[in-house]
Amino acid sequence: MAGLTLSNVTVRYGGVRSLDDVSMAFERGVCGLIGPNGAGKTTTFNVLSGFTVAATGSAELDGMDLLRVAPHRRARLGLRRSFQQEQVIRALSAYDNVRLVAEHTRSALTSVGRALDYVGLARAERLGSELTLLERRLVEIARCIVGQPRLVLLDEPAAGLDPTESERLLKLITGIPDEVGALVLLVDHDMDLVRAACGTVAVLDFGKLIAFGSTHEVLASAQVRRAYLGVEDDEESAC
Amino acid sequence: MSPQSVASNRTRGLITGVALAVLAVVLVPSLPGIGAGLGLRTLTVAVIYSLAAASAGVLYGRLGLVSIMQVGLVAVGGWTTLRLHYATGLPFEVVLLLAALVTAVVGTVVSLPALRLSGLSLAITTLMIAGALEVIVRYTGFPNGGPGFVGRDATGSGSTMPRPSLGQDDQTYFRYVAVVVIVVLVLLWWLLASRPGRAWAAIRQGDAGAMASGINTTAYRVLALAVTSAVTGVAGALLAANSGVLDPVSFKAQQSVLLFATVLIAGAFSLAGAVIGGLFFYWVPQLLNTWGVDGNLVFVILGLGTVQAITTAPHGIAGQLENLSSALRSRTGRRVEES
Amino acid sequence: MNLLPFVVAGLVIGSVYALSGVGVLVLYRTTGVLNFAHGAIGGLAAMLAWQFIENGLPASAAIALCVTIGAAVSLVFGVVAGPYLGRIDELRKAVATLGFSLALLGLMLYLWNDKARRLLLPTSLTGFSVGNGEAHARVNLTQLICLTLAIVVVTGAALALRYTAIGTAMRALASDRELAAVLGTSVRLVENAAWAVSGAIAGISGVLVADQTRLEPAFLTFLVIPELAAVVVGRFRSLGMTMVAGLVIGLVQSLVSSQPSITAFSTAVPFVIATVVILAGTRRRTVTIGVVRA
Amino acid sequence: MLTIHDLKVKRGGREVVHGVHLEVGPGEVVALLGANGAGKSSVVLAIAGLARETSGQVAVGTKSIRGLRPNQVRRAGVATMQEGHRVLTDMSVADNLRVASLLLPRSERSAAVDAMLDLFPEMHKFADRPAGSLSGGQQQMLALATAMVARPDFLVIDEMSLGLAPVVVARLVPALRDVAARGVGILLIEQFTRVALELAARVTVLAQGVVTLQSRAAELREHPDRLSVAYNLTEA
Amino acid sequence: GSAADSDAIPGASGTQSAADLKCGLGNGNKATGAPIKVAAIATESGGVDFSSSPKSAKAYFDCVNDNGGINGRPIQYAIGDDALDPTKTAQLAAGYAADTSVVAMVGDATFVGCQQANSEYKKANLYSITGVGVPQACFQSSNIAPVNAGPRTSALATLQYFERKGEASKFFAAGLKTVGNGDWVSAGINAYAAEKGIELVGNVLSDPAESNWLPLISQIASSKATSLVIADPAPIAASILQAAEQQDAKGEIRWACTASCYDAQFGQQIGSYWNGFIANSELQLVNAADGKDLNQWRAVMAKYAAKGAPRDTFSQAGYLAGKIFVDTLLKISDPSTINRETVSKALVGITGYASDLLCAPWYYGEADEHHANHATRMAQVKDGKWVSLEDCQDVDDPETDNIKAAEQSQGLLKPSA
Ligand SMILES: Nc1ncnc2c1ncn2[C@@H]1O[C@H](COP(=O)(O)OP(=O)(O)OP(=O)(O)O)[C@@H](O)[C@H]1O
Ligand SMILES: Nc1ncnc2c1ncn2[C@@H]1O[C@H](COP(=O)(O)OP(=O)(O)OP(=O)(O)O)[C@@H](O)[C@H]1O
Ligand SMILES: [Mg+2]
Ligand SMILES: [Mg+2]
Repeated sequence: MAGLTLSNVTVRYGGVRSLDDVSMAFERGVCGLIGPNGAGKTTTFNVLSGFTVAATGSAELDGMDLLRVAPHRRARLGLRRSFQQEQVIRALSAYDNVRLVAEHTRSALTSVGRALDYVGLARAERLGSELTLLERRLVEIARCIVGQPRLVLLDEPAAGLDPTESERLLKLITGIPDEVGALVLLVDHDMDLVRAACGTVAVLDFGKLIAFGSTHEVLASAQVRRAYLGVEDDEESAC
Repeated sequence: MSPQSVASNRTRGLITGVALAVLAVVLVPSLPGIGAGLGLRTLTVAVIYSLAAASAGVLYGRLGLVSIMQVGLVAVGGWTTLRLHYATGLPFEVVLLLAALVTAVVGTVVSLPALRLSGLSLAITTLMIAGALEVIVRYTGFPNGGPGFVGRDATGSGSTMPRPSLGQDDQTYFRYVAVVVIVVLVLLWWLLASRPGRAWAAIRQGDAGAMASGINTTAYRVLALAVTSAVTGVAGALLAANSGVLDPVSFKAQQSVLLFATVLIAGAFSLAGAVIGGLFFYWVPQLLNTWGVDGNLVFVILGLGTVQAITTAPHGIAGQLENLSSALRSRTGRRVEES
Repeated sequence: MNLLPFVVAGLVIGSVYALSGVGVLVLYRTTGVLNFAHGAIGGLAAMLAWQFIENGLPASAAIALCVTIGAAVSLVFGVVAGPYLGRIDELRKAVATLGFSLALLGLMLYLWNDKARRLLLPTSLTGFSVGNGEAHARVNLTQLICLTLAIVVVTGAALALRYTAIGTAMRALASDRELAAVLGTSVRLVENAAWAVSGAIAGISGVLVADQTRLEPAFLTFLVIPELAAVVVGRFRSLGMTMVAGLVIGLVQSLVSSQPSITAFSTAVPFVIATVVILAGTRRRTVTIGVVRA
Repeated sequence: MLTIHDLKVKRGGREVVHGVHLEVGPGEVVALLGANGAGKSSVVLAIAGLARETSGQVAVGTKSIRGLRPNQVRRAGVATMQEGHRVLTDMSVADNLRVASLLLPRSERSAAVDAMLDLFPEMHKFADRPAGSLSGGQQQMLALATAMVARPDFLVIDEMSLGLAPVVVARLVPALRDVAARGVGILLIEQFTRVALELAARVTVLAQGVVTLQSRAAELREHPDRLSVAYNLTEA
Repeated sequence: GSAADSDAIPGASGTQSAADLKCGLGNGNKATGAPIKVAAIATESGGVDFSSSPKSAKAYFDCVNDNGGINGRPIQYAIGDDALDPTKTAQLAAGYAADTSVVAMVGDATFVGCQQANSEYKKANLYSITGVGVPQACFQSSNIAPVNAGPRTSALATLQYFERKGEASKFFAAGLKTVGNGDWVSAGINAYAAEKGIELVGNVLSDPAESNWLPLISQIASSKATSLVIADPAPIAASILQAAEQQDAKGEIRWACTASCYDAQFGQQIGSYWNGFIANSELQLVNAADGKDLNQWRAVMAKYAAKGAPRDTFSQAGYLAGKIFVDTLLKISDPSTINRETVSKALVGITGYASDLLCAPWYYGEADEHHANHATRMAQVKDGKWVSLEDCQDVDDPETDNIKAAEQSQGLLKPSA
């Protein structure tokens, strides 16, 4: 089966259930994952990329059982992610940052240039430490799309960016499925971005899936509006 | 500047370095004063130790791993060399490679557990290992052609291992050592500039980012330990051949600390720093000594130098030299443009 | 074989490891500096204590003076290097103290030659026997002081860190020096306090251990190895575990050395124990996603 | 009155703030806006005593606080919340608040901590967990709470809503208004201009290290286009 | 550098005062000719300090240079510190060997590296009159001849002292597990005890880094030994004694130490509990009453050495090495012919060199091992000071049998013409 499927995933930290029996499936395009702080969005990403071990449940990517695979091998299977705290390698050039992913995922070196062109990063020989925040975010996206990714996880890529920059990022994100054919899962608190980018969204709250469906419908649902947007129905225009 | 030109820029640095080194190899033995006796012998050992310094430097500068057992590993390499020499009588070059291999295994196996914890535990663990290795070689002594596994003839009439046929006298042995060191350093450089080097840079910054990039962090850490240990083992082999016998008292834990200190003073982030580190570890104390500075005060000087380097000049002397040379280059570059 | 004397000796040296380990830990948790020079500071204090007693000072005054000197040496390093150390990562902080320990060792070797020397505290000459018949051992006052001091200091430190204002501030500093300062903690003051306290602990440990074992600079300097092993076992955070680890390391070391067939390996005991604990304790690992700071 | 006059800040040897003027009165909320890299955070760091190469004036009332160490700045009444939800990661949430409360007299500390836990009820059940295990947004709340707990006279907040769910932001807006109403001056840096304009009375816009616009928030609410013009102004 | 070398030895109380010191030619004229280069390698830093040997040799050479030098030529003396690192010893040796103007090595005192040094000397036809040799290799080298007796001889001397007193029925030896040193000593004890049928109730080597002396002490206590020798460096011996005192484990055993403990402050450091503690001395006791060379050594030290410089056995050894060298060179009648070749020939030719510091005449000779000093004295702690216990006795060591045979057959003990 194509796409990403999570079945009954539960993650516990001590007594806390960061994810509680979550099942959801995403097929293609850009999908959103939203929810209040501490809802379990980053935890979901961590489970998928192998940084956190799920107590129960499974996840499949294009029919492959993901959770049994060692974290670094998941990258080879086509799973990429960015981080809430970006992790561009300061000691390497932007080019080498992307190349690193390519060579460890058995991707062609030519795809490095293509990825950098796609995000529009100039002067890729600059070191990671010399890049601005926006440029580092661009590098992270380039790292996510180099080679043949199947699933790209983006954790708050627009945090800290100003509106014009967010705009630019939005275009890049929405273009990923067409460019490389990957499914994109996007976490962000910027509802304008989510609305513009995502066809479907899943909403988590306290580790539970509380809504799933087309973005428009989900964001209109009363439960989501109360739990996440913090607005009562008559105030919608303010948001 | 395209990525290609970045690479070619780096290559240019390498070529300059190698050219300078080769020039030194040719010139040094024929310099008056240094060319014979104490100066040359000291320089030979200093150059040998630059391999150990390079190992510590690569681990620290490129992976952020502190390994304070390099002198202990030099002892392992030396011990293996002597043992293999007496056991097999193989040519020195073969023995050297085998010693590198054995040291790689030893160095990796002993420090592997600590890799699971924070960087500080590796520092502590390797210091403990340095202590343990000190005790072990003191117990076994170095092989001198005797019987048994330990290979030591206790009656003292032990023989010495001859130098390799290509480097019999002091002058030629210096050149021999220098060539081996240059070859090993170039190999290291090549490793750093290619895939493993990039993976190490990623690991240095953080496991999460590295793993997400598809890097098997454990494997690359092991690779780093193995490679640097092997390089240190080569130093041990060259040292054993230098005088034909080794003595446990040369390989105290405090020597490992001293070596690490000099690596930091010299600069852990470049291979040029390694060479300077070797000189600092072995040549500078001798120099200070001939100027009448008490040998114990050399410890004080190098110790305080480490504190100073680490707090205010993290890239060490090599870094400062690099800044200087790039400043010079940009100046001359500008002048060329003007004219 | 009568093992009781070995148990006593092991607990005594173990309590010095514990005491020192706690001194290292207090400093580490406050400043993030893992002090490799802890042993050297203790060594300096012990050598000076010997010198003062040689020069006619009463033992008690000499010891008091040397504990003060231990605190002062540590404090001076903290005051001079501290502001710089605050800006670099933990690993480099630790390495800087490695340099400091080299300098202290060199200084001690320079000042005191390799002649015979012993530091005999008056309390070591009063003692009593424990056990009876075959299984007996002599215990002297110094040994009791070692044990008691370790327990008192560990408990005191644990309580202080948990409940007092300065203890809380110390922990805050350990976590994030810059942020703690932004929140209003007086960084310099708290750090200096930690340097002084840990230096004083180093001083008293050095004097006690020199009385119980050997008075030689290099030996005392490298005692930091088993002390740090205790800190590793305590996971760089737990005072209680560090204390227990110190005692266990001392005890096992002493018992190993009582068996002729394995006595050679007693110096490897700290390494083995620390390694076993490391291996046993890190089954499940989660990857922490760090903040990148320039 | 928190006064900033002709403030210049160098970072990594390069001047990134070229003479900024700003004033925040007691009880007043001033928004500092600007594109990425405009120098907003650099101004914050300079106020907090975290940037070392600064020139110009930063003063609370008549007392200059430029060049003071961070803890001295805090003692002078200016609390800062840095960007990037910084918390004391290996201390518990309660201890984070306790550290920040140490500036208060002993008797008032626990009450102040409790007040913060009431403001952010989701932190109540995390009180004993290490702050590092909180989610990004939870850490942001904690960072804000630690800045406010010891009742500063001035509050400097960098990227207030970064990583916060809209529901939390919606709650914070009135909370900060309350704080301001009690006489605390607030300098607010906020990515969502809508939120910033809602809270602030006055707005200062930075572009490439210089002030390109000073205006009343109400005017900007009516003419949002002026803002984007100011964002992209350069000295040229 | 060292502070705290307490207890200066009674000054030049004997026949010679510092004023009319007659070193070498003794003519009171400053030597002004072309200098003769001489060198020494000593362990000075790195935890062990043997530098008092070359330092006293230097003092003596200064005195000689003030008294006409070597027939008018002054001695120019260089000291290299090997920092307790044999690799450095070898380097220094190679350096001096390569400098052909260095005619000889005199007063060396190294804890390490004799084997490495010897191979350099041998290649360059350079000879050393070593002041203090410690490990085995220093006594089994072709171009190195120490004036001291070495740890093995010293330990055997102690055992044989107890044997003579009838106290060696159950003997215990403790040493350090150091390669080429501790094991050599312990092998000597084993061999001698086996030969003489002495019951060896313990022959223990401990780790040099050992901190816990209880195992050793309990072994000693349960061994029912009658006498015991500790063959450890003084600081370690002192810590063993301190641990024994804390356990009150002295018992009925006669405790002794090799010459390594024979330093001025040892007796006072170990305290009154150990009154009667015994040590071997490889040369004349430093505070012995009288003796021509002994007095001259004191006077030279008083006038030419630093105030704080130790007046210990090592210092005597360095002085003696220097004196042997000078006396030998003075026999070369034309000073302009002094070069490495002639000096080496003269040194190897030394036979029957007598001194009141020694028990028997010293010689060099062409051989693969050099161990001329094998007769020593015994001393005892009384109120913190060393006093004489027994005068010169030859030491019986199976290993030196062929040396003694050579002494007889080649007439090495008689002065040459
Ligand atoms: N290492 C950890 N130990 C303990 N608890 C954790 C750990 N990591 C996360 N948690 C808890 O799991 C829950 C989910 O966290 P997660 O980071 O997934 O939230 P999130 O949805 O990404 O929130 P945000 O939008 O604020 O980033 C939170 O309550 C958090 O405190
Ligand atoms: N550590 C540093 N060294 C050198 N330059 C820096 C450093 N940090 C930031 N800068 C530069 O200083 C300028 C101002 O940065 P600052 O962080 O103050 O901007 P900002 O307005 O807060 O942006 P953002 O919206 O990204 O937080 C930028 O050009 C940035 O590249
Ligand atoms: Mg998150
Ligand atoms: Mg900012």
